[in-house]
Amino acid sequence: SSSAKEGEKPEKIRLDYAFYSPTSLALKKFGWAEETFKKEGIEVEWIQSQGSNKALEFLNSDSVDFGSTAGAAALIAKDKGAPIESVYIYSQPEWTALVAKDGSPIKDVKDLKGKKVAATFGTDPHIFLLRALADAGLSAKDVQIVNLQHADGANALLKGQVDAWAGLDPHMARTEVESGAQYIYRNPDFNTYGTLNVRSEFAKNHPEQVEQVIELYEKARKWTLENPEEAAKLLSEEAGIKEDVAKKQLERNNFSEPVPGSQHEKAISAAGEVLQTEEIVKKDTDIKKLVSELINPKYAEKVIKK
Amino acid sequence: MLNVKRLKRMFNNNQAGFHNINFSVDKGEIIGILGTSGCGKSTLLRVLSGLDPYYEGNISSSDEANNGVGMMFQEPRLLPWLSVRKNISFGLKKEERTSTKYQTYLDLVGLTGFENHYPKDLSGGMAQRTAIARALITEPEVLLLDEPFSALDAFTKMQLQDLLLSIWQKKKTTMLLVTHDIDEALYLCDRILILKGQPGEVFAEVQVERSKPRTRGDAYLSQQKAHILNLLNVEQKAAGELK
Amino acid sequence: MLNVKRLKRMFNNNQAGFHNINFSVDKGEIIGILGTSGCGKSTLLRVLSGLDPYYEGNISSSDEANNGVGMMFQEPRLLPWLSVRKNISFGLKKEERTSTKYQTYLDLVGLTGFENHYPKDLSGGMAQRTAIARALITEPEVLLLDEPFSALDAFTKMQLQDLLLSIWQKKKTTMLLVTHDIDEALYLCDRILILKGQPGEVFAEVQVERSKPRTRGDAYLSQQKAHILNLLNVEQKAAGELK
Amino acid sequence: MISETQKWKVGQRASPQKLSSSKGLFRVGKGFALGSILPIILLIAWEIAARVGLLAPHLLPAPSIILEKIISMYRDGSLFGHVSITLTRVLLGFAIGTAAAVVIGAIVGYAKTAEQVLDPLFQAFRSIPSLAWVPLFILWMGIGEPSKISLIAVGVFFPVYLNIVAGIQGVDRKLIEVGRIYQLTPFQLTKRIILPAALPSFITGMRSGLGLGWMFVVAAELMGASEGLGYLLVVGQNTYSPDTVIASILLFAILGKGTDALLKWIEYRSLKWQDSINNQA
Amino acid sequence: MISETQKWKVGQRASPQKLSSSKGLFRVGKGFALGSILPIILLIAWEIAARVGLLAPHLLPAPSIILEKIISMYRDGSLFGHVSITLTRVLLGFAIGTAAAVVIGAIVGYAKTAEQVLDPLFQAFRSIPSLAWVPLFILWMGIGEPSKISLIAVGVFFPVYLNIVAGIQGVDRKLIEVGRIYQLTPFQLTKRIILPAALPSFITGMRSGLGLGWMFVVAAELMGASEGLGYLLVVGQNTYSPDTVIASILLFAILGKGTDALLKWIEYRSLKWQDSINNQA
Ligand SMILES: Nc1ncnc2c1ncn2[C@@H]1O[C@H](COP(=O)(O)OP(=O)(O)OP(=O)(O)O)[C@@H](O)[C@H]1O
Ligand SMILES: Nc1ncnc2c1ncn2[C@@H]1O[C@H](COP(=O)(O)OP(=O)(O)OP(=O)(O)O)[C@@H](O)[C@H]1O
Ligand SMILES: [Mg+2]
Ligand SMILES: [Mg+2]
Repeated sequence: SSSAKEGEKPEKIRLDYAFYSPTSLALKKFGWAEETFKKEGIEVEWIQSQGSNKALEFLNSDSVDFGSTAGAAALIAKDKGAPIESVYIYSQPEWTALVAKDGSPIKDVKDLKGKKVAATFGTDPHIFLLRALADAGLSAKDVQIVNLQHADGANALLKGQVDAWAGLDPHMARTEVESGAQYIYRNPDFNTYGTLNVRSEFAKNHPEQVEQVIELYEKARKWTLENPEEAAKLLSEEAGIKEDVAKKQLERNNFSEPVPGSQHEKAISAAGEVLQTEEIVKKDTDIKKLVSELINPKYAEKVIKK
Repeated sequence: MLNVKRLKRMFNNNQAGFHNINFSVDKGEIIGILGTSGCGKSTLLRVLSGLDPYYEGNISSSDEANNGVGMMFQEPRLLPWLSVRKNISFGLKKEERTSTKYQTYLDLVGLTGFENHYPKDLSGGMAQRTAIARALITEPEVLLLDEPFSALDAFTKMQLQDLLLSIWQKKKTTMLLVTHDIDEALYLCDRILILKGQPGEVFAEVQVERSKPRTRGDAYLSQQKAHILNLLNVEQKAAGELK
Repeated sequence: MLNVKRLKRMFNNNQAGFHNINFSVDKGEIIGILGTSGCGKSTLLRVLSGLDPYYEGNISSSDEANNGVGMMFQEPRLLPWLSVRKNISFGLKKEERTSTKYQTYLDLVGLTGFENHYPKDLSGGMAQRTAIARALITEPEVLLLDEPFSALDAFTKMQLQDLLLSIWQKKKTTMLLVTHDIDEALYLCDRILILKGQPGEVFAEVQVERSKPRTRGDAYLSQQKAHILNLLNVEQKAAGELK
Repeated sequence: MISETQKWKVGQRASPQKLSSSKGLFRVGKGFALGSILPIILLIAWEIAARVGLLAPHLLPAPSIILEKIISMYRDGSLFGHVSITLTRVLLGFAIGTAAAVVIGAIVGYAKTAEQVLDPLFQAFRSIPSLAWVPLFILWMGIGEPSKISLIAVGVFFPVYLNIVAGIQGVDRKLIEVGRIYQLTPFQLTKRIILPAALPSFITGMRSGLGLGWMFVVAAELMGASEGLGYLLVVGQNTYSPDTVIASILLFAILGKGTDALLKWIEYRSLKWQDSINNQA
Repeated sequence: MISETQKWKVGQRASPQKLSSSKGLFRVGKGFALGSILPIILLIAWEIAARVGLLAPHLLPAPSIILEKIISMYRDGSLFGHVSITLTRVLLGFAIGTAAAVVIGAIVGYAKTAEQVLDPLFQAFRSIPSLAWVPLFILWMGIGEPSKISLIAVGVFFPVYLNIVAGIQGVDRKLIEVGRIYQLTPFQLTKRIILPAALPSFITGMRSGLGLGWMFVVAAELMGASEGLGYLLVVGQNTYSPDTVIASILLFAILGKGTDALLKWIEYRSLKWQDSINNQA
């Protein structure tokens, strides 16, 4: 499949789907991809990604052709040499925020000074925390960041093991709905978008198919926008979460800007700078250049203008 | 001292073991047990020692054996992770175990110099002698011995038979001695039970009316030997020759 | 057939084992090996069988033993996970192992009916007899026997000695027989090597000039027995008594 | 304390014990009942704690809720899918891992040089965590079934290997010599003496390995699975549904116990010859 | 094939072997050299493959790059921190897990009823993956050191327990009877006969358990660690730094091998009495 030469059709296209990308769920559910590609004699394979890290692992090892990740995750991987490009924005999610327990004295980012905050290193919530701290004039050294997996972070917060948590949906939506956790700080702009990435080799060999996939994603995006109720139901069924949680999660997704553009570049660059100070992105990396290498709006522009 | 009535212990559908065993033992007596291979001698000792509780019948004993019952198994059963010294001292109290009490018995069984060997580096006879020393060192009031000298050469065997006798003279230890060596039984025992059959039964009891220590090869003993060989079903011819 | 020169195998700093052993064995001869406990008899058999390659000196043999060398160890060494039947058949070729060839030898050693027992359920003598059957069933041309009858009663022992003789008469098997029973050595062997000391050496060689089968307790044999007891250092007194 | 049966005194000797004739099914039933006591007590305590409110339901839901979850999975048919695919993966991985461990373990246990060359490497690999293998396996074998099963096989391999080598090296020299006398080839010797003698250790290794197989399944199903108990566990954690997480843990425990019981039964059957306390007449 | 030494024919008998006097250090050196062959070959092959471009550096960097990474960690002092904290956790967890396994294993192995009551539960727990324990341990014990060490202890417990129970149940009845004759109490019997006899199996269990301890450390360090090899591995995976990931895997392998070598040495020392092929004069 992937070894097919330039210009030739691939035998098979491998797409990922993920609970954090509702459009991918719709696309998979309705079988539009199969429909489109069957006509051309191309097989479609769906593989589930449990998180950005898994999607990137699959992309890296040539196990999928398209993978859905957070923008910052793709940037970190690109910095380490992953041969990928982001060709489409599946949503601007507000999937992360700073959360404290119900009734906690912490009301503001400034109150976090000297406190324990749970976050998963290298992920969007972690970046969000760092940017929120910087915004409030604090640095990572002013708080104690406890590295916990997303679900464990939620538990640790509720058990009072940590004072605050850089949360992620759907955990965050659920803690909000079920145990009345409070938000300390929200800022959709500090989230780094959900990007659809393609392996550079695949894009180079099969530009047409990349466009076709983007077209399909567009179709799914429109359906999601038009049918929010059904989309929530779909998410709740697929991921096995409650419908009100799913609804909350969907509400926080902005599906309006699918073509990678300057606002995306800016958000991802800002994340990159924070990551660089934390030495997660190499010190000598030119962030601007890296971001422009990563983000390739060419295909989406062509499809969506059309 | 010990009274056994209608004792029975059988294995696989009563095809092996022993049954209908009755005898009694007085304090200080040495009882020999002779019998064909597989007739239940070792099993009998296991039942008497309390290791095998699945018997039927009655065992009553009138005297308490304070130092418990000493037993020497048919195999040496040395603990492979202990040196000869520690194997010999095994049954002693904690304090004595580190003392040099073992030395006396080590010398008596002729293993001087081998105290630090592990069982795997011993010859068959040496292992058996270690087991003898282990059984004797606790000075039990009752000794159950299962073919204790079977792996020893004639010379060593006689020495250890005399060792046993000298211990008996000092302590009046009650002993039950299973053996295949008729000479040995006649030299050591006051009474000899002869078992036979599968399952085994007491087939005859031979009294040895000579006070100990006896002279080996005494005419009376030779006569008894012929009698026993006879009882054991050894053909007349062979018995005659052996006398 | 076999020639042994200056054979030596020593353990822990030459304190145990044997050295300076010279002898030769002709085809069809039965050689007895007598000696005090721990003088190296078992080790000698191990070296001759090829199990112990750490010897010094020279072993040369002129004839090839096609069926290999049969060995019976001092302990039964039954494989605990095999029944008596499978233990007996162990040395046979694959095809024969499932045949009923074992039955003959099972009967010969008197274990009829016990073919399905596991070794843990056998008495000491029964285990030894199983081992004898296992050694004999392959009909080797050379048999090394290490105290093969030590755990057997007088009657069974005589039967099995005669079994060994009948096999020898049929096949002229060459045998090396380690034993502690002087009567047994005199009844079966053409020549008896007497080992002594620690480390052991050949101390004497006794020729038994009577053709087999012999009569047990024959005057000549009794005389030889006295001689051997003498050599073995058993005090005059005991030797006299035993005669 | 002096054991009663050891004294030769009237009345102190334990009266003779009859061999109970009611063995078989009754004893199995009794064992099963005894074995269920503790789990049942734990479940009841847990249920009560949850009902009373000692345990927050969003952290540790009551067993009844877990059971509901499992039943609902059974109803919609997904339970069978998860269980069967995971069971298949574990069993395949177990078979492959055990087979490899037997062959390599026999060689390493028997040949000193092989041990010196191979063993250090295996011992080093043995402590690499399952999660660390995941990216390597994806790299080498992709994300299909083969890489999942291989990863499980790796987990199974090490304990089986370790136990088989130890078992072989602990085989009584006396028994090996019996084989040498009968001129067995190294292969025959291994098959007819060494492996049977090492069997107890081998079976323990298999049981240990099976346990690890169940553990490695989670890592294996991180490699692009969309069904299976490990997948369920991870999805439950990712979607923050403790009932799914605990249901999958419970299923792991039940399946693990079930497969282990099978091995234990085989152990019992094939070690009847052992002269041990368990095999008394 | 008939073994040469078995034939009685001139020239076919193996000539006598001298006991090599140059034992000790020389032999250890030789063993070490042999054991290094395979790892060195693998490293060289890997380096070449990376240099030639067979392996993409963002997936599997060359060993030299990993080495550089480790050296740089050594230079900035973080290496010592990671290694020492993880080593401490593993050793503490190992000690606790082993101690618990010895006590419980001895009881379960010896008393039939205890086995029937306790064993099924343990066997069920045994197959619960390390990752599944994480949320439960956070719930019970928080995210401090105690919960990390306990989790490691759980991992160590099961193989040690399994092996000790199997070892005890396989002890030769003949030896136990020797203890019974000397009227040992159950405790003395366990201490003086059963445990020494089960020692080979016990040590194998410890080695297996130590391996699991190293594996469980990753799960343990998911519980809010900020240092340690498991932390390094997970952070490396989250930040897509294959050099960090592989450096931590390498360190796992080296430390795992090192601690195992220690146990192997203890095994060798304490099993000298075994009459096995390895202990030939
Ligand atoms: N592997 C070994 N390591 C050290 N010493 C050993 C070893 N094997 C045997 N020995 C020693 O060699 C000597 C001879 O042993 P061997 O078994 O040959 O005696 P034996 O003549 O057969 O005695 P027995 O009649 O008691 O069986 C003994 O002192 C024994 O301790
Ligand atoms: N645990 C057991 N299960 C089944 N049968 C057994 C068991 N123990 C002993 N037997 C059988 O009981 C019989 C008597 O055995 P025992 O060991 O008492 O014989 P013995 O008189 O000591 O014989 P030997 O002189 O050969 O040692 C034998 O036939 C044996 O097979
Ligand atoms: Mg007996
Ligand atoms: Mg010997």
